[in-house]
Amino acid sequence: MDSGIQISDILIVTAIMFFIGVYGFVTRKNLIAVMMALELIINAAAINFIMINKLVFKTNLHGVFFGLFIIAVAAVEVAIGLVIILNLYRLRDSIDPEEITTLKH
Amino acid sequence: MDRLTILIIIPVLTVLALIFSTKRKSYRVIAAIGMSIQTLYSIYLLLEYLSIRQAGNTSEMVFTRSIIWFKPWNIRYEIGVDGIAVAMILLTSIVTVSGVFVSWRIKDLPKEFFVSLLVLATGVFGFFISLDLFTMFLFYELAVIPMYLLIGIWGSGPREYAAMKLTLMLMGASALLLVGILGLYMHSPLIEGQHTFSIQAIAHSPMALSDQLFFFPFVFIGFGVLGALFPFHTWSPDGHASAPTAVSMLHAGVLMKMGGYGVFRVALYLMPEAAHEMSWFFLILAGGSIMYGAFGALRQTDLKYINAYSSVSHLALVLFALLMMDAVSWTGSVLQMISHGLITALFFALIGMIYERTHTRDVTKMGGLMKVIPFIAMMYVMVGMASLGLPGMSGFAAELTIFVGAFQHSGVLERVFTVIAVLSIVVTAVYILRVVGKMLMGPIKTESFYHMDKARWYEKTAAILLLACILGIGIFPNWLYKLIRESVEPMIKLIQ
Amino acid sequence: MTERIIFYILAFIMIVLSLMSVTTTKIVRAAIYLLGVLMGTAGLFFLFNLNFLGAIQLTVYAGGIMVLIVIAILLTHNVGFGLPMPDRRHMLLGWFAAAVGITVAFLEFTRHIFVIGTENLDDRVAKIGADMLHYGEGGFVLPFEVISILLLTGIIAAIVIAKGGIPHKRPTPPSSKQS
Amino acid sequence: MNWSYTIWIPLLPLLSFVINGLFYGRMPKKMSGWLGTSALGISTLLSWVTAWKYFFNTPHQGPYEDITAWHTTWMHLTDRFTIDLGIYLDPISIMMLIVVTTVSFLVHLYSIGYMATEEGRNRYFAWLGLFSFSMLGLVLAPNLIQTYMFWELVGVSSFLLIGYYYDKPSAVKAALKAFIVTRFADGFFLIGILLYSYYSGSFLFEDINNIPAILESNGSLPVFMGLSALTWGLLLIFIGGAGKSAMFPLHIWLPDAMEGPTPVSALIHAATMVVAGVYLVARLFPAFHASDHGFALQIVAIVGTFSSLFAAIIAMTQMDIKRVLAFSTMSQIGYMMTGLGVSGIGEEGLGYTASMFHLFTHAAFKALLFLGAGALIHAVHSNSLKDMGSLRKYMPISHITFLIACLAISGIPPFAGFFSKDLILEAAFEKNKLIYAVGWITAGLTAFYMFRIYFMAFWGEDKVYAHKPHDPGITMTLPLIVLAIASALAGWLPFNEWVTSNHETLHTHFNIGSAAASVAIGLVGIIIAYILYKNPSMTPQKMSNRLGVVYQTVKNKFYVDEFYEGVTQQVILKRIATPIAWFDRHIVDGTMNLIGNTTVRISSIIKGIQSGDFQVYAFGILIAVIGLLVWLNYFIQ
Repeated sequence: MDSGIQISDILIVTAIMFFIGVYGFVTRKNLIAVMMALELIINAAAINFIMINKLVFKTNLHGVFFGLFIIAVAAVEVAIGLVIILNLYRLRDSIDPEEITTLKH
Repeated sequence: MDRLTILIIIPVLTVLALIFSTKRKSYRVIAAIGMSIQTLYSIYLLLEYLSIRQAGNTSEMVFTRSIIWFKPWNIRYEIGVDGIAVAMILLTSIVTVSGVFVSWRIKDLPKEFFVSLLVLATGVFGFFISLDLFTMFLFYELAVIPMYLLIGIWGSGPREYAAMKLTLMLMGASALLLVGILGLYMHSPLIEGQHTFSIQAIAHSPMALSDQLFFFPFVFIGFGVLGALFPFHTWSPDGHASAPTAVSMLHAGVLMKMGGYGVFRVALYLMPEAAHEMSWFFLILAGGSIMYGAFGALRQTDLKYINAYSSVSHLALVLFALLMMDAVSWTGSVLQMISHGLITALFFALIGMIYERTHTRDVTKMGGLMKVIPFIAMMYVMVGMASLGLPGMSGFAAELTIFVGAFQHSGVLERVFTVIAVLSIVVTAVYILRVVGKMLMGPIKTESFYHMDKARWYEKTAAILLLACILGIGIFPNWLYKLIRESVEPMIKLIQ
Repeated sequence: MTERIIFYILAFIMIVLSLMSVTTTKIVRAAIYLLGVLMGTAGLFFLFNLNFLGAIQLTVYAGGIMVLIVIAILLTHNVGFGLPMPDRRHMLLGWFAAAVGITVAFLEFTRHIFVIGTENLDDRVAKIGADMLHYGEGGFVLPFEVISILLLTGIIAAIVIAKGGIPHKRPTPPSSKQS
Repeated sequence: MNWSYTIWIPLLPLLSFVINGLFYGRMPKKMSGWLGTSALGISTLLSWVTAWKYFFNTPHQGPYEDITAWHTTWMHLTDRFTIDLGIYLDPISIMMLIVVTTVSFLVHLYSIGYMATEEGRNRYFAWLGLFSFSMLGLVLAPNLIQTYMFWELVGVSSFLLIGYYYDKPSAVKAALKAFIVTRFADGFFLIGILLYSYYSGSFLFEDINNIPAILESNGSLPVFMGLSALTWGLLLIFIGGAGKSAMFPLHIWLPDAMEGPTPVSALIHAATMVVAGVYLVARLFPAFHASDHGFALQIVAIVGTFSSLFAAIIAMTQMDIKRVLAFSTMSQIGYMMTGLGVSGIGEEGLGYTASMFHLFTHAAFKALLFLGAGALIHAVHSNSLKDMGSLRKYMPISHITFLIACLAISGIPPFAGFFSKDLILEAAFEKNKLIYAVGWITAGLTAFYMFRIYFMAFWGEDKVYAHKPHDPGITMTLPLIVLAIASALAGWLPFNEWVTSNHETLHTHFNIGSAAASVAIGLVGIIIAYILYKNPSMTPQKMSNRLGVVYQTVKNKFYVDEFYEGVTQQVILKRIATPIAWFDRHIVDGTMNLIGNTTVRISSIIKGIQSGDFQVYAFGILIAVIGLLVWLNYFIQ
């Protein structure tokens, strides 16, 4: 199948997605929104794995499997992350990342 | 149990006894007893040493013992003494015991105070008996750490600042020192495939000149900071001013001598060629700060500051004499360390006593103390005279030896700074007498001064003990001179 | 050619939606935009005949994860909650960093010459399934097991964390205290 | 012959010091004085015995021998530099022994009466003992270091005694001044000793005075500004001597030292300590004489002559009786220095003998003057001549003894001063006419100012006294009488047989012309004083008004004190010490603090990075990753 779509086109698109996600990750003032930005990043990475497998290295299915695993891990991550956020919310009434600065201690 | 380890064990046992005792009144008694035993033991050690020498033992160090305690780096608990170390040990024990007496009436946390004081003393004793660079360094650090607590907790004035400054500067110095010591270690001769920290071993096969030139400044400045080498002396006025009396005594009396002793035993002895090569620079620093310290003292009004600057001046004289690198000067330098140790300890003790009564250390606010506290005032006059080098007191014997030794060098630089050093005694006289005139003589300025306690027995004990030593050395200096000289001789022979 | 056009359209939609997702001030809208991105991704997979992956993407991501997120939003916010805008300095810095990153990536991807494999990729679902459970060469049974365990522990952890919270509130530590 | 008993001569006063010092406050008040007096009495006795044995009872041909009576090693620095403590007997040390012990004994005795009402008598007698010990140690020293040691000790005892009334600010100031000025000179003294001994290789006087041997062992000596190192050493040593002997320009402490109790002034600042400088030059006389053809000796002569004239001029204007005497002391010591300065060795050593002779007679009559002045002060409770007058009516013994002393110092035969002063002038006449002329004028001035105070105190108008003045008790009058006898008769001693530069008898010829000249000018001085001060008149007042500025300058001691004050206050304290203190606090310490503060500041900046905000961390990671990417791609080959 020769669709004419270049691998570099896909990679550029995912790179843009990735960095938009990064932007969201560092600027959002809400933990859930941060989480969503994180999903963007993960998603972009997963697309890269799969597409490179599909278009460039065609001997086996490693990229696809990685994509699958990423999706699975992302699910776990979101589940646990959200639970943590909920707990935080219960404890502190806030999910502003700027107020969660316990890390510096 | 060998003879020297007892010197460490006695203070440690005293500390343990202090920790387990519960009665408030008994702390000082325990400390005093422990340190008195230590003093007596030091005297015994001196006699033992003399008798061994009398018997014809001419080895450089006696009572040696070497136990390895860290195999991979060949670090040893290597101990031994020569005449210089014996003299320093005696000085330390005398200053410590009088320090304990001076702190007889300490109010806050007496137990912790005496524990810290004795830990400090332990470090000093360990330092003077060590022959292994690393062990020596370890004891040095052991002495510096309690100093921080002692000043920070029991001090006066801006004590946190002073304690911090003192500790940080000394720690910075010990960082330099560590570099130097490791350098010495890395270039030390291989014994059975291992480098060594042993001073004796390194001294007998010193490293190449180029390496010496690199490591000498580290060690010299590292110890020099402790010996108040210009421009690293500024911890001393602030530190002394804030420290409690006994700590000032120990610090100026003993701890600062560790700097001189270290310069002498490590920097100059182990790296003599570099010392010859670079002595001109340090000579200018030390020689200049003799006058500098004296003039600095001239303008101070706080008794402790005056004394601290005077210490800067006198210790610069020690370093100056050490840099002359000959037997007479070195002996004079050690004599000066001992003499200054006693004198300055007595000074600080008296300042503490005066401060307790007048609640000020400002010279300009006092006057006529001779009338109300004649004992303390007369003691102050005497020790002042000792400090300005009055014959019959230890200061004169030491300074004269240094001057005679230094004058045998005919180089222009040495000449000039020797002359400056001699003239510094004039300035010394001025600042000492200024205090005597303002504080002790003249009319009584404040009404409350009329009602002052006379000196108490423990204060008298401390002061008389120290003054007796000062006078003893001043009137009969020859035995001490001989004791030191005999130990300096082989060192000088080795490095030339 | 059509595929290319479709790809570009998809790509455009994905980029725009992700952009809107990180900039919108309404959190629910952000979620919806994200959903769009994820579905676009699934579309991409379908475009390349990766039907199984597309399906997984739709079910797990667009379905499961998004539902979780929406529920979390519902639990923590009232609907219509306005997200605070990031302050200007952060925004500029963020954009700048993102732009630099995109530029670097762009230069890199256009410069690099990809060596395209010539053989055909066997990407049948059956093959994926077989490889997944295969323990010989090219088999992924071990990572599969690991992921399974991870999922299990994740679920248990989620339950424990969600349930074990202590009801009483800790006073917030004073934020002014240094170190 | 066994001389070792001489060790007790200095030790007895030391014992008195130690006992008085240790049992300060516990001893009965009266005991301390008698203890000191008896200790000194025994010492005096021993000294006289020693002198008798040395000069009359030792069989000797030719010169008197130098005897080291006792010595011990104090410090064995090197084999070359061994510092001994010892007792060295030769004619001048024995002469000084006599002077010191006798005057000290008499002053002790006198003090029992004089200090009878003082509270701190124990302290006073302790310090007097310390001083006597130190002074004896000084005169008996066999080497320069011992000289220096005891030199310092006499300085300290002088300091303590001047500051005896320590609650009086002026006394404290005077004590400090005395100590610091002499200490300043001693700094040079010590450098001189070190410099000289570096070449001589020994501290012993025998080696130091042996210039040919030094020259031989050193080859060529370094020359600096045309003078050899030895001469420089001697000049530096002379600075020390000039400091202690209050020679111009280091004399400023002596007048102020009169704040001390009067017997102390008699002992320390008239008879013994202040002549230590003269004694030192005499000790090193062969060295002074031989080095660079006696250049240093010329300096001694010039300084001595100038000081004697300078002091005599000031003495004429002072109103404080003790200050007049102080300047007179300075002037007379200037004479002694002149005598040494113009002297040669051997048969030309007239000046040396004359100088020592004058030292001896001066000790007698100046101690007498001070003790007499003490009696006056004791009687009228004031130092000022304005408060005295017609005292001859009340105090006959004091009057007669004082008159004898005045005649002695004015050089009127047959009193002691005539012989010694005349010898000095004679020696100067042979050597240098200008020095002779100055000395001759000074002799006239001396007579004038001495009789000025004599007439003002004992004649003049009758003042109204609160308490009727009277002669003091026996302990005070006895020393006066003894000293008066000495002042009257000491001139007849055959000094030229005993104390000479080469220890052999010097043949002197009595020069009638010179003697007549000096007696004449002395009489002129006395007559002028008689005219001006015998009867109360306004003439002196008018004369001083006429002189105006000149008079004021002289009265203010040529503003030398003000000059020193300016130098120490303005230059040393303000221009040197203050900037150094400032520099230390602000630059040196400031640098240290700056290092500390910079560390803290940097750490607080770094601390800000670890804000705990994970987004910031993420941003950091992002930057790092991008940076890494760029670096790997574009900067690594």
